[in-house]
Amino acid sequence: MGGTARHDRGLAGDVAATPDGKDLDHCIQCGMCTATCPVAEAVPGFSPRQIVARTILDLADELLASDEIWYCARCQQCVASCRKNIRPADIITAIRTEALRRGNRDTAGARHTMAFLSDLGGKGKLNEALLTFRTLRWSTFKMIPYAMRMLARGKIPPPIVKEIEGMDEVQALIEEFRK
Amino acid sequence: MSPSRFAYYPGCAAEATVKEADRAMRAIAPLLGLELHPFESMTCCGAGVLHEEQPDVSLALNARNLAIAERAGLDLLTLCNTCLLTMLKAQHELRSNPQLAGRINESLARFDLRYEGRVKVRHLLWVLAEDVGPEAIRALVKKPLAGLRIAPFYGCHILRPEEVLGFEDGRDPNSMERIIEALGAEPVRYDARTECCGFHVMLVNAPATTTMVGHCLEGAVDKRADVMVTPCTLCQLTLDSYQYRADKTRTQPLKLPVLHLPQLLGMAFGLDGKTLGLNRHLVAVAQ
Amino acid sequence: MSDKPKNPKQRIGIFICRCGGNISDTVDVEHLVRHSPDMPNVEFAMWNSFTCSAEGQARIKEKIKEHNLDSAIIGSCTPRQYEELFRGTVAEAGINPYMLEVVNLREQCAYPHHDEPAKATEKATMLVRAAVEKARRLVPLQIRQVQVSRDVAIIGAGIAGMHAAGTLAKLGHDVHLVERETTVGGNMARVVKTFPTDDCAMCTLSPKMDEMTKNKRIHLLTNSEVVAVKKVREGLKVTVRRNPRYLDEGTCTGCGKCTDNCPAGLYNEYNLGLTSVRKAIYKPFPAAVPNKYILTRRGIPPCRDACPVHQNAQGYVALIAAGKFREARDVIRRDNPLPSVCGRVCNHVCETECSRSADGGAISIRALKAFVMAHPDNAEERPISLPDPKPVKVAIVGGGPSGLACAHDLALHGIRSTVFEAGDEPGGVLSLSLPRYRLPREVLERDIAYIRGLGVEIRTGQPVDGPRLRSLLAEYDAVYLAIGLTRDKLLRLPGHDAEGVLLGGAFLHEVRHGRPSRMGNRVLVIGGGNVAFDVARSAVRLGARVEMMCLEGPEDMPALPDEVREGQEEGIVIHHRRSPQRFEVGGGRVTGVATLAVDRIETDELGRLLPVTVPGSEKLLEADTVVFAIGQGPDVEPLKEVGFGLNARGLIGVTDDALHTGVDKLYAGGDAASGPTTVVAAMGMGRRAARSIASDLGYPIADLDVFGPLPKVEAADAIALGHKAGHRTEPRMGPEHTPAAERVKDFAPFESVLDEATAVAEAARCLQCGGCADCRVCDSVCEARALRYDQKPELIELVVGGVIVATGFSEYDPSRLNYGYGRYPNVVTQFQLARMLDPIGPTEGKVVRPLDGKVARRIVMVQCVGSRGDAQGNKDMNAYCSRVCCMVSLKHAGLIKKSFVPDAQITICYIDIRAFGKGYEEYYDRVKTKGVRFLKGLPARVRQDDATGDLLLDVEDQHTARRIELRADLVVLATATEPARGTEDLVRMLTVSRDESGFIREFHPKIRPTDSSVKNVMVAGCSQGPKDITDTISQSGSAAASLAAYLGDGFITLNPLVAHVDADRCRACGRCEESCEFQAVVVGPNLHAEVEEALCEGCGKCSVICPTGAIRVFGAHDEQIEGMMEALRTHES
Amino acid sequence: MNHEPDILGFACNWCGYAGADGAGQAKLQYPTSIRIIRVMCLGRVDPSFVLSAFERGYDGVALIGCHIGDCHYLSGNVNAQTVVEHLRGILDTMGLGRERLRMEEVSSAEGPRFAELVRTFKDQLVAMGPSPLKKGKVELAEEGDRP
Repeated sequence: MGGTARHDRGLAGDVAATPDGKDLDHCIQCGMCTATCPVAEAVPGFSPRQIVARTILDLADELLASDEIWYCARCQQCVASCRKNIRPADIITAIRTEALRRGNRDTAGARHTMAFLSDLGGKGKLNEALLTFRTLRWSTFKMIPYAMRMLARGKIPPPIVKEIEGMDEVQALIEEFRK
Repeated sequence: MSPSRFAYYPGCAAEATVKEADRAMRAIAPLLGLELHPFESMTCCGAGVLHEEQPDVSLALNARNLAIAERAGLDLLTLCNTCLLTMLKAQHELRSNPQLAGRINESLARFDLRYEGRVKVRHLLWVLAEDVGPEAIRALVKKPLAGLRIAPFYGCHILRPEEVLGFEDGRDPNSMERIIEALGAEPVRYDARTECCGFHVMLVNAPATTTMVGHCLEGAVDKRADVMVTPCTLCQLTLDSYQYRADKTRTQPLKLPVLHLPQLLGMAFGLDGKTLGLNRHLVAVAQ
Repeated sequence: MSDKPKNPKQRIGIFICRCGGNISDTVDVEHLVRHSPDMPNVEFAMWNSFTCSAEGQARIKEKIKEHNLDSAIIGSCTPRQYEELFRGTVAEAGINPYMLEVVNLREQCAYPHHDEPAKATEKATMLVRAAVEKARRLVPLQIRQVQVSRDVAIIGAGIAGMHAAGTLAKLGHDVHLVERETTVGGNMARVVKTFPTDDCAMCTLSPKMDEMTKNKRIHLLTNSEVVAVKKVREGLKVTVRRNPRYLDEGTCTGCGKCTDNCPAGLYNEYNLGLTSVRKAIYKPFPAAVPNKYILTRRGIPPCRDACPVHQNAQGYVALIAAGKFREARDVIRRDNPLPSVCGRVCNHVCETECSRSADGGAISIRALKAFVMAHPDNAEERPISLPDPKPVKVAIVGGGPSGLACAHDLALHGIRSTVFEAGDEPGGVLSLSLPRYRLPREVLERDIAYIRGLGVEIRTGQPVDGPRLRSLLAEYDAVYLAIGLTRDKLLRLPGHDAEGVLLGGAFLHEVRHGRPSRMGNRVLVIGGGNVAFDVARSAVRLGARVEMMCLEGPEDMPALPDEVREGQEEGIVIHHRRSPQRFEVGGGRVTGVATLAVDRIETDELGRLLPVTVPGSEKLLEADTVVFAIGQGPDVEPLKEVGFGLNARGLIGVTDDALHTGVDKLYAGGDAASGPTTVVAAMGMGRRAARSIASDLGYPIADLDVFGPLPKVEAADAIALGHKAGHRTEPRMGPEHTPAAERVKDFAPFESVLDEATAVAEAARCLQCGGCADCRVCDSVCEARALRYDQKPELIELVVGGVIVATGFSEYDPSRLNYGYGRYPNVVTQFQLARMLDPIGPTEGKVVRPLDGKVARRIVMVQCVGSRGDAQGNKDMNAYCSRVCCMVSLKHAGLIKKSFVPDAQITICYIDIRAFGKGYEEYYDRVKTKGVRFLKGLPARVRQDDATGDLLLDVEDQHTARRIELRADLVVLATATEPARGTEDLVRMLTVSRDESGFIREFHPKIRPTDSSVKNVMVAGCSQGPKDITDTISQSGSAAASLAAYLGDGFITLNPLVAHVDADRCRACGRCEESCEFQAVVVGPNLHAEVEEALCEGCGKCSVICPTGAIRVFGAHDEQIEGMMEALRTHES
Repeated sequence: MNHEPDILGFACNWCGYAGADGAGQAKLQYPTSIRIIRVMCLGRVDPSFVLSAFERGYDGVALIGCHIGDCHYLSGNVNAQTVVEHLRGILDTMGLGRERLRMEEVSSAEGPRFAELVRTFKDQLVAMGPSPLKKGKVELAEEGDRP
């Protein structure tokens, strides 16, 4: 695994080659995605339009290592409002896939994503308790006031998750279909 | 009415952090004539996140879950918008990529499973609005919520993209309003009702989530809502648990209780707060 | 089919082109030339360097003569390039041009096979051989010419159509200019100014518009639509439907008095709504051409359609809104013989059907009528001049609504009648049975007086029995029997003869003179109809405690809802779904009724009700007085002897809609013939009787159905248009009612008459469903007497040599998007803004917020609305760029800054600014210097701040990569240009093809942009694709020129490669005729198919369908194709 | 074995034939197996042509015309479509295989599409092997002596 561009045009080619990113090149930079993006409203400088533009420009190094590609909340507002139907949120998903494939794993977002495979591979269910630690590592302590509140309402999920039935099936499928 | 039977897929959150949603659901199901069949063998749907790292694995695991429901001859009912969208997208992909679908079925065959696309993936809200219907709901009301101003919060993954969900107009939905009216309460109309709670960036960018939560709650509070209700367990988790953070950014406190849809029905059907887990909310629910 | 070569002596020459190596570098040309002579009939072969060059052709001609060849084969580039040229070449050498076969050695051999020369040469040989085999089976063809019409039709009289019309007229063609709208000018008449010069559009446009009526060669048809096109020898037969203006164009002087007096305000299409409305009779704008008015008739308003007397409610409601109460009264009188009465007691189906029912509540039509009739202005009746009396007289038996209506209508047409009323006062049921609180005596007397005023003689106290009726029949020319229902029904239940069991009708008669003697204090009324309520509510007013019982439930009881509600307000208790079983009697007087619950009601074949009761559900309802109000029947016993029939329901049988009875001269109507109905329905029958009698007597009266071909207006459409015209969903305003506690004290009417202010306001709520209110005020003010209300559409057939399609465009409807258009008044389109900028426009040149009329200072323009979307048609957007919107926004922004609101803050949100034309980039630059702000990035949605009416837009400014929120007074959408509505039908009729965006497909996008796929149909302006005025002018000029060029002097050279028929083989089965899309083949009188060469396109479908091989196509005979097939396969040797 | 199939193409003047020209102008290379007969419209293609083509030993026949809806003569290609469907049935019963008869929509702008279809059609016919009717046909008949 890991590595670099598989297509000419680099990142653009790689993203355009996936089902999620296939409509990348239709973008006309109208900016309606950013205009409707709730994260763009909350995080100055975050712009799906720009992420698409930088992908087309193959600015892979700065983009794939960045945190911002993980900021998309997948709320689908951009998908709903995209006049060219290129599904910006899905393109960002494709970029995330590509980031991981090329070995950019040292961002909270990357860790958060990778946690899912390990959880599903382990018990077949998400371990919400451990997800936080996996994602935030040491900075988890920032969450303590939050955790106390949750605790007060018995809302801290059990750190041990019961394994689902047929875990062997799940592991077999994962082995077979992982890339 | 003859009970309609479903493969019950509450979603990871309802099985852990927000158990109360699951409890409330199990409490109201018999009244609504819904028969719920949980499956110990179903995995987490991957929330679209697994898809980011391993698209094919995500597809395969969802195909497995769906096949399990198909084997039991049941449609699937969930309380989580993200589970809903993830599974519907999976069905979409399996339809549009027959080769991959074929490969997946080959391996599923080993566990004598087969996905044919017969199973319907449904959300509680859809079942209420479509199968049960506001009339039947009205008939079940014991304690009408008269005078209560309720802000419906739909959440993203039950509205968008319409090509995949296509239940109602993603820009101007009304299923929640119809149900709230059936319960004798007054639905509050506010812009943010179709916007994003920020759950999916909670861990990666907490400040963003805080702002988004604030934005959604303010919208409702400005329109003088007494309580907010959402069909999505993840939205509820976010809007309830991050409210105190959003509070800090405001002059006057929000203090807006956020209910799970099944809890709201339960209250109107006269079930007690304990059963509905109303005590498990961070923002206290005045009963 | 024989494939024998036509002529063994044939001498074929083969000429191969090297094409300067393009061919010879791949194909071994020498080899071809060397081996060609081996082929049958080939006399000579050679190669050329450039066959298309003059020199190359010269050599060909020379060799043809030298070897006296009679056929030629040229192997060169594709025949689609030079076939025509080469036909000329060989013709000059004396060979019939159709004895030529061109072999495609370049595009389909040398080019695509240059990697394998050997195989290419092999294939080339095959191709040449195939050409030889075809050439051997060719026949010389005659070139024929036909004469076509030099007239042309131009569809659409916008700037494109007008320019083409002017050009073709100058070139000496007669031009039929067909325009759907009422004026020429099209969309350009709306745009006020034009870029890049900011000229006044109207100033440049109106000279052209005037030319359309002044130029003798231009024949203008406005209000006209093409409904059919047929190919004919002379070209095309275009059928045009000319829709009525409802006035005579020749007579109308355009003075405008009609508009000034018209009461109906409608959506203003020309100004695209905004705050303006226009009248039903109108002229879109002052400079309209032709300078004629037009009456907008959308259809029959639901109110009038529903009314049994077809009362023109919209008409008088519109007049009330306009404060014209006398005219309103006249309109009412036109259809209604008893208007004052109807103002009080009508069951008003008009209100039930009113479009407003779904939009705030039905108009209070009945109350408005009562208001008009009671208005002081109308105390005096307008003297009416009656026609000369006709020498006939009619007797009318029964002075009720039906009889009076009949007398009224007869009188209006000069037929005298005498009404014989049994009761002691005229009015029948109106005076005898209707309680005074519903119909005050003076109201009834007013209508009676009016009818008497028409010369109708009404004799009261005149019961008519059999002998009397016979004498009437002898004495009068016709007798109308309208005796109504006077015999009360009662159920002969045990105890029915006890004291205190009364009959409804009789009860009501007595009530007129005070308390019925045998009435007690505890009254139970049996029945659920209106009469039952009259009884019950009268009894209440007489101080009794009143209950009612009926078989039906609340939802299905026959009485009007108002009656039920008011009755209950007055304290009447209603026992639903109970069936009386017997009377409890004590001391000879009734003490109550034993009842059973009703499970359901069945009806027998005569429609009689058969209640199914629930055993054991008995319940006693106590009462000292029980009144039957379960229906009444006609008192026909005394009349029977005259010999008319009775139907199964015991009613007078009429034999037809003309109300004949079968007895000579005797007609019957009203409730006596129809069974219990309503006052207005009975009047309707009376009016029908009048028409039937009059026409039988030889003085026919115009039919009641005044509508002609117009359809009924649908409520949804009426509401949509009404709101575009500024109507809002306002609540219904009705008359005041005296509180129940008060009104039960006496028989005084409890419904107030509307005060003037309320009446006018309520009338103003009317949506004017029908468009024209048919009040005929315009007719009364038109000195030229130009109006023709009975005008019908006429069909006009034009035979023309060609057509130019110039149907222009329609604006994209942005309400589909998330920009709040149609939801927030302050969101408008650029076209609407253009109207605002017009000094004579809806805002007289002020740029305002439609919401509150305040000047708009913060303006945001959004580009590409509906353009540049996903090609898959996603999000209801068009894939293409609409080309003009950038310039339009620039223009408007510049104009506003320059002259309208200099301090305005204008932001244009764009993706790319496309200023492509001559002087456009400079224009863009000028606008920027005026301080207009350009923001790269589009908003995704518009929200409204309800407090201020401001609009909020989130948008990313891409230059600073910042997301910002814009606040605006006015958001202006630059909407896409779409093919005009109806284009698809026209395209189908003309058989031209459309592109994926729905515009008309040009023959070739680069080199033949104004030709369509059909040779005598050209396309101009935006019907071909979005373009600005400049491009439209040049393109329509070009379209005119190519059509003129095609028509030339009217003689068209025909393509000889068309179908021909072998008469001996033809069995006249007609399959070819069916199969031909071009109506070119017909089975003629002499029983075989005949081909009209001028129409045949030579496609060959017919020859495939033909069962006998009789019809064949030159240049594609079976044996020619079989011959080639044989030559083109690999032959093992 | 690797035989050279004979493909007969009927191309309509307005789309199919123009498309073939386009392929040539773009110098796109495709096998020489295809031999095109130009007809004004596919509506002219008589079922008997197709049958006799196979009788003459062609391995495949292609009808190449306008996209449905774009027919220069409105409905010619629609007629052809029904004819082809009918014939493909017959080819199956004859044991030739319906795949040997194709109907393709190629607009005047779709040169590449044309080249592609020739290539794929040829490969397919190679894979199917020569038409059972191939042999038996003798040299081009001299005048009049063809049955």
